Amino acid sequence: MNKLTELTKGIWKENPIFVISLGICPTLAVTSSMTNALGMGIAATFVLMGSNLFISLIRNLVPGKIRIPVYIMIIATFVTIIDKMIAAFSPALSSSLGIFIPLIVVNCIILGRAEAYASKNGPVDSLLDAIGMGIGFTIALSCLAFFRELLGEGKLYGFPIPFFKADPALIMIMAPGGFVVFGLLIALKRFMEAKGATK
Amino acid sequence: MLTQIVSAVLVLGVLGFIFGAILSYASVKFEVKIDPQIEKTLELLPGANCGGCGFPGCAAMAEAIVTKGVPVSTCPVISSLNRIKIEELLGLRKPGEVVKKPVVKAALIKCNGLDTAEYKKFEYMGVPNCQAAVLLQNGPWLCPHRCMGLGSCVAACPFDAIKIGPQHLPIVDEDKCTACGRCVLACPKQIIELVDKEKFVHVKCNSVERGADTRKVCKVGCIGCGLCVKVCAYDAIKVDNNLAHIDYEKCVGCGACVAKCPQKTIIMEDKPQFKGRVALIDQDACIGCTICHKVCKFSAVNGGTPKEKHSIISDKCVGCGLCAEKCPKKCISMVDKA
Amino acid sequence: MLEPKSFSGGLHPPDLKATADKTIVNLPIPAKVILHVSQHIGAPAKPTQKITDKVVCGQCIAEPGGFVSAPVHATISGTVIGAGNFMHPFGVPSPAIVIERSPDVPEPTYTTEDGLSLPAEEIKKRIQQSGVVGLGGATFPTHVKLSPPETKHIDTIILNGVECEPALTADHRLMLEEPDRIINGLKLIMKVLNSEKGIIGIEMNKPDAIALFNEKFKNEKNLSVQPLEVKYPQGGEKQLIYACLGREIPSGKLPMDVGVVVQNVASAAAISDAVNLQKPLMERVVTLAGNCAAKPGNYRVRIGTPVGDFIEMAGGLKADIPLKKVIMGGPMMGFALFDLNVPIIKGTSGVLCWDETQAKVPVQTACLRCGSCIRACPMGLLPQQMKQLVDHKKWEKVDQIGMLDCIECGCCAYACPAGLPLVQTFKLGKKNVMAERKKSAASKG
Amino acid sequence: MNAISTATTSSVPRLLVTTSPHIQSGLSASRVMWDVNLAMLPALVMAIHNFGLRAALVIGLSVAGAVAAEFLIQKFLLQKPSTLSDGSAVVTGILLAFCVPAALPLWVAFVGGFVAIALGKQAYGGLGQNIFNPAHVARAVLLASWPVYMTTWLKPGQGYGIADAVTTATPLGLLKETARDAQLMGKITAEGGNLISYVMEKLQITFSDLFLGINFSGSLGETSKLALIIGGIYLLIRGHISWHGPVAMTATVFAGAFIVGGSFNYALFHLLTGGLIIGALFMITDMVTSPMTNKGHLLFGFGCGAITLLIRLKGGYPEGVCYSILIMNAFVPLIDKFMIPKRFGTSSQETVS
Amino acid sequence: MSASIISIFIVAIFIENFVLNQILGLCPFIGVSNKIDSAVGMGLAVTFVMVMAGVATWSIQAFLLVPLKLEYLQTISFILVIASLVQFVEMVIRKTAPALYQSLGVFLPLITTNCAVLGVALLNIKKNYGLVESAVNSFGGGLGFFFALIIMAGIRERLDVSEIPEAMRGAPIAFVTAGLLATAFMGFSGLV
Amino acid sequence: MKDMLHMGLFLFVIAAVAGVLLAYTESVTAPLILENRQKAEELARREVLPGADKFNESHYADTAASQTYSYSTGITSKGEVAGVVIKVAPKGYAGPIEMVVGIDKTGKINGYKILSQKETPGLGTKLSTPVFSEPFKKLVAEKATPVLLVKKDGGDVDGITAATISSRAFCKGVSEALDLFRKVQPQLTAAPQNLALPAATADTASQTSTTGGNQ
Repeated sequence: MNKLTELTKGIWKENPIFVISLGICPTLAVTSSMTNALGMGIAATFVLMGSNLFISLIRNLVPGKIRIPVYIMIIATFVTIIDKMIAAFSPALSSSLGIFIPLIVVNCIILGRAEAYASKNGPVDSLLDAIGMGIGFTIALSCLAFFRELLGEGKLYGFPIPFFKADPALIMIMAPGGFVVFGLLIALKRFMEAKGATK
Repeated sequence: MLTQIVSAVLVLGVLGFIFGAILSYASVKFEVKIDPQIEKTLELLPGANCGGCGFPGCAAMAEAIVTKGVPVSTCPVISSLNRIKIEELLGLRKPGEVVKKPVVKAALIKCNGLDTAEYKKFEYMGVPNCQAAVLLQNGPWLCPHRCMGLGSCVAACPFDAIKIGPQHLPIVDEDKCTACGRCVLACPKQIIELVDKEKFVHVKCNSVERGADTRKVCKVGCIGCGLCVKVCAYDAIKVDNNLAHIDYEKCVGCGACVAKCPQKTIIMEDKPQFKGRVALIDQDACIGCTICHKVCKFSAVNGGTPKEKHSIISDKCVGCGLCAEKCPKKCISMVDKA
Repeated sequence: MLEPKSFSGGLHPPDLKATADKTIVNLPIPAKVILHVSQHIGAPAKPTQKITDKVVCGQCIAEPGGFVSAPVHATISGTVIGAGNFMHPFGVPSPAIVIERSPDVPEPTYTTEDGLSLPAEEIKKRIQQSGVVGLGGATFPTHVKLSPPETKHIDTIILNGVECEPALTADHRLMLEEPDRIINGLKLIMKVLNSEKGIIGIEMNKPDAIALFNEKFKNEKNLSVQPLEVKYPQGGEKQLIYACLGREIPSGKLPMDVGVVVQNVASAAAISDAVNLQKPLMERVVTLAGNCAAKPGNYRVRIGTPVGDFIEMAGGLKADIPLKKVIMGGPMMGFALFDLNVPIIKGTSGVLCWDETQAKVPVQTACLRCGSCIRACPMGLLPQQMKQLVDHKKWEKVDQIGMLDCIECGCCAYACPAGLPLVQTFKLGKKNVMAERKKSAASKG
Repeated sequence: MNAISTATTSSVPRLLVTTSPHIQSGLSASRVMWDVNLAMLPALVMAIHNFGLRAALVIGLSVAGAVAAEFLIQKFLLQKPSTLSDGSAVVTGILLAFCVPAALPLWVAFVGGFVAIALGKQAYGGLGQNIFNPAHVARAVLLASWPVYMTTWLKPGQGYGIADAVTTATPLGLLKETARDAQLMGKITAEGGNLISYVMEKLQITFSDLFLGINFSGSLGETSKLALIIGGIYLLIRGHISWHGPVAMTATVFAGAFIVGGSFNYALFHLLTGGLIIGALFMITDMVTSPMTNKGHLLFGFGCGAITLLIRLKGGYPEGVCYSILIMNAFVPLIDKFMIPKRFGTSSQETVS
Repeated sequence: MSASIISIFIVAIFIENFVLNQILGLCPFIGVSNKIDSAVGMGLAVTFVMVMAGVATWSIQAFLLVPLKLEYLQTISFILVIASLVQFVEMVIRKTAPALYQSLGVFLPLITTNCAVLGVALLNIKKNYGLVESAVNSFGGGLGFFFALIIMAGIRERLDVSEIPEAMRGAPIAFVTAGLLATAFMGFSGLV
Repeated sequence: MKDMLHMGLFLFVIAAVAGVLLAYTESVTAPLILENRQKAEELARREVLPGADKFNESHYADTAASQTYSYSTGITSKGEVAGVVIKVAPKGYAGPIEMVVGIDKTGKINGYKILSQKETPGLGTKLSTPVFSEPFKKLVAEKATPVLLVKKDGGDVDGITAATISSRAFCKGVSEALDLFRKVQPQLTAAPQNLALPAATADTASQTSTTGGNQ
């Protein structure tokens, strides 16, 4: 039960993006298509898992003052690994995600989880936490990408969707669309929660 | 392959070493002392930043506690456990020392005013804020002490514990109330007071006008008649400046005053229909010890002779419960009047 | 004639001065007066009478409660029938003495002497004893204004004959009918303060008063009339001084800090009586106006007369038009009454009896950020921002942008197309800012 | 007698008690807004005159979108009383329609109106709260979303049918294209002509055409300068706008164009083309999204003019009024913070102690 | 050369504005834009760190990684440099200029995880900029961030006292505003 | 001091471990990434010059402008020159549009492919969609020497609506490629075999051709 909550809390209750508002940079930049969002989500999940696991393993050895540099280095290692892997095995994804893969390094979620969770909990819990957060992150990204790709290109995962494909609103796949959709999504979540609370 | 690994290891390692060294050097060279006690204190404070202490937030409060010796109890919200922890941390208390159970307080609205046009000066249409309403002809109510009912206390409450009820009177959710005192400060009529959460008999009025004046502007205001004082067996009520005050240290909540109050100003919480209580003696168990007869301050117990079973003169009984408390056989019970 | 002068900001609401040609009528002595011990700014006076005491007209019935305070005098002869809390025109029950008239007691008589020949100290003492306060509405005790610290020399006295409030004409009539009392009062003040210059500021919409005083001042070297642009709040102390002399009172300072004392013309007339006749302040001129008043005009009435009685004596209300709103003072800064049993007090310059159409309340909508309030503000403040900050309880910020400089003149609210209650908000804001200042001063000290 | 008197006896009806001042100028938000609507009428008539029924439909749908958004959001999402009657949604709808081409598909016009109110206004809490001019927000969104529709310009005077309608270039569009084409420019200068006369010759228009708004294409409401100026003068007389912003903006563009282009014609061309006049008279004077003080308006107008000219001369778009106003809208809070009137009693010279 | 440097500068500020066009550095953009004062502090701090980081990482790349063919260590070494740099600067400021630290230094820890800083470093390399160009691009990027932050702070100070619908208050309206701001900044596209 | 050393060492260890991991990853992925890139380029060339079987990197030194251009020559399976593939990067609306143009030995445009661009999504980006490419293909197929200008400017190319600048940039790029082709045309016909010979490029050429052949 407890382990399960470790896993699921990141998906809704503590969703890193919608609730804790962490890691929004890659969220907005890469969510112009579902494919990118999924790719980014998986990449981030991988890094999150690796770093959380590793950090929770060495958490008692790290001197406090250089804690952050050490964490960052660990994260950067995993990021570079995933970056190279994507470039090697999925060049198309690599070119569309561009510098946002290396930028996972500074994604607040990853450092945040390392600092807030992995550095205080055992490896198993940390791994579960990472998976949960990663899934939550991916879901949030996909949510955004769903609206942006559908409205902005009339497609989902690159497949044209009838009706929407006729005259898509291009602004949705540009930067402004990302901001606005994200803002409205958070508002929607809050609105629904408020509605639920009053009922 | 091998050279690559070696050079990678070397470069990164050296970079890491250099930065580690520089940083640790810098951390020694440029160290700025922060009192760890402040941080620990801050962790133990509630962190609600309600401002009830008068400082701008918990961090400032923590600093004030450590550096200026402000008493921890200045925080109105802190749990007693954490208070003790902080005091122990700062060496103000020896670990393990026993403390008296602190009084847990909640806000009490000292007004029971009715919401009828007849007690209004005019219909208020201005800024929906109690303080602002007071600025316009001292507010829309004839009684100068009537709750404005515009909810400045609601707005001030950081814990969402106050709501405006149906009669334009605030209702306090005692579970949520932390007695931070924000509402007390926000009320322009000073009708909110922090009182012991566990007490449930209250004077719901704050009018110090003379009885005749109060009666003209309010049906349920305290007129300072003093009936409650007379009926209280515990000496817990005083009338001061035309207004009854309950001494919560002494009040046992028997409800005698509630039953007696002609204006229905004194109320029993959660029992709007409360009409007072009366003692009931279990005739089978009574041994006629006369103790109840002796303690009754209202001569409401029959039977002064030993061995004679006692009975209650219900007209005289105010329901204070002294007899029930003193009865050695525990054969007196208090029952609500119908 | 001099060119009219003015200040920046402000606006010109409709004049509504229908009673400008109505000569002052002396009303009969009322049957009852309610005399509040607090009819001035400062400490309330201390009542010296109790129920059943007999008092005569002009007798002091409440002594000053401090230096910044003024005595209160019986305005009719009779018996004290009430002492305790009575409804003040401000809506707060507060201590007052009620006198019922004994018709058989004759009115006192006064002997005239030349006040100007008295020493300054004596003049000041007589002013203080007579309970004169600023009759323009601010009700600041006059003797306090006449006692600046020794380091401050007052070179100019300005008499405020502006009467910029719409609908009010009491000062206008007083200037036309009793200019000599006013001029004498001015000279007395100048003597007390040893001032070189005396100016009467009059708005251009009272050309007859300007002409009259010009005529009177023909042979006076150091007295002059300053015509002023017709603009509200031309009669605000700061605006008046700026318009007349170009001197700007720094934020948080007083007129005496720029070497000026301002007095209302009615106060000047009262000073003249107080010094020359030793007659306490017992009556004043009140404008009665509004659609509901049967006989609008200017009436001299005993202070303490209940408003309802005053209206009755002055011709009563029109029977066919229902009364909707009664305002004590002018439409811009006066306050609405809910109860006509409250008395006329020393600062009451007008009573407006309005019907439904006049008392229309503007519909409140959202702020459009049109900037009308900013353009209208005579103090150069930012009412729109101030309102937002007060609404969100940002006391420190609102203090920074000058909350306490607000003079509550009402220009912003008058101009506001959204009908926002700006003045009330600012009153609230000022109160909180002052409390906040006190708090921070306490925590620092 | 000795009591707090209860005046509210049965004989006297309860008196109205409100705070001072007791009189008000009589101006109200809805009166301002409907006046603005009235002021746009001449331009609206010109739009229909130029582009026929099509223009009326675009305007109608845009207004419908705006009104629908206002109504639906207030009713269902915010659950606040509706403020439709204040006319502000209609203003936004018409203004938006005024800066889109006549050939715009009607559903895009509707979406535009909806976006203007939903995103530009109600998201911020409705009238008076928004940062950006809602009409321009919608226009920028439409331009980014459906650039083809937003840049297909009908030749005026063709009636409703758009299937076979003739499209043409706007004067500014042609100016930009020409100016970017180095070869063509070389040719023009070699032939001794200048850019403006080339453009005007090619479109067969004169300055008076530009002023009156006939014979050339452009957004619905911005062709006729005369009609706009009539509306602007009306607003000025009614006191709803001040001259500061419009004058600052047009003067900046005119002077800037004069300096850059070096000729009066060039400057006049910039003044009379595109959305400059409608922007200066109806957009930057929008109370909600412009600074509050006259000083602020001057700066605001200057900024709008300067950015407009920058975009027209150097940017990718032929027209920059919409973007310049949006960008300056973002600066309004900062302008409001610093361009404030002098507070009475704070001048340094009067510190008599 | 100089023309292209100016164009790099202008592009970095207006057209490829880190926040509004590249969607980088959003955490501090949303987090520290509540008040104009702190926005100025943060903006200056970011600009300062960006230039330092741009130069430092370029040097690492040019003098260390490329000669040793270790380009794949880019990410890790860059972030290491930036993190250490930021921490070092923070310590120095805290000790030597406490007043500056109060207004500016407190934002420094936030910058470590500001992706705009790492972003500018990576982009400098990706675009094959030289040292001067990198410095200019970093400076421009920092200034662009600074402007966006200040504009946003001004707007948010106003929003703070507006009647924003409950659900939109805080982050949502900030994002919508950022979106509209980005839309407005699209007007600058094609400027150079 | 000891503290310092300790921290430095700790970072060193972490960095070293990271270094090992990364070096290993790099050694595994680097060839793959390189191959991907080459494959992509090869694919593009093949697409724009379908007749060619393998490609040689060639250079042309323009003595007049003292500049050297590079291009690749496509060789058919028979060893003849099929044409050239020229990479150009005209300045578009928001930056350079990188594209390759395939020209057969007669100077006819065979095809083009956009490699990277920053044009406005939905507008300039249409250059790489059939909306633009199909009419263009048809044009070059039907007309021997089309005027490479947008119709608006009096040319034959159907520009993209509302993206005149991108369309113009495209035309400019193709013209540039043709210009270069005319300059190198003599080289091609003069000594087709020589071109295949240069040792430096032969290696990669054969490599790519084999991978191509495997497909």
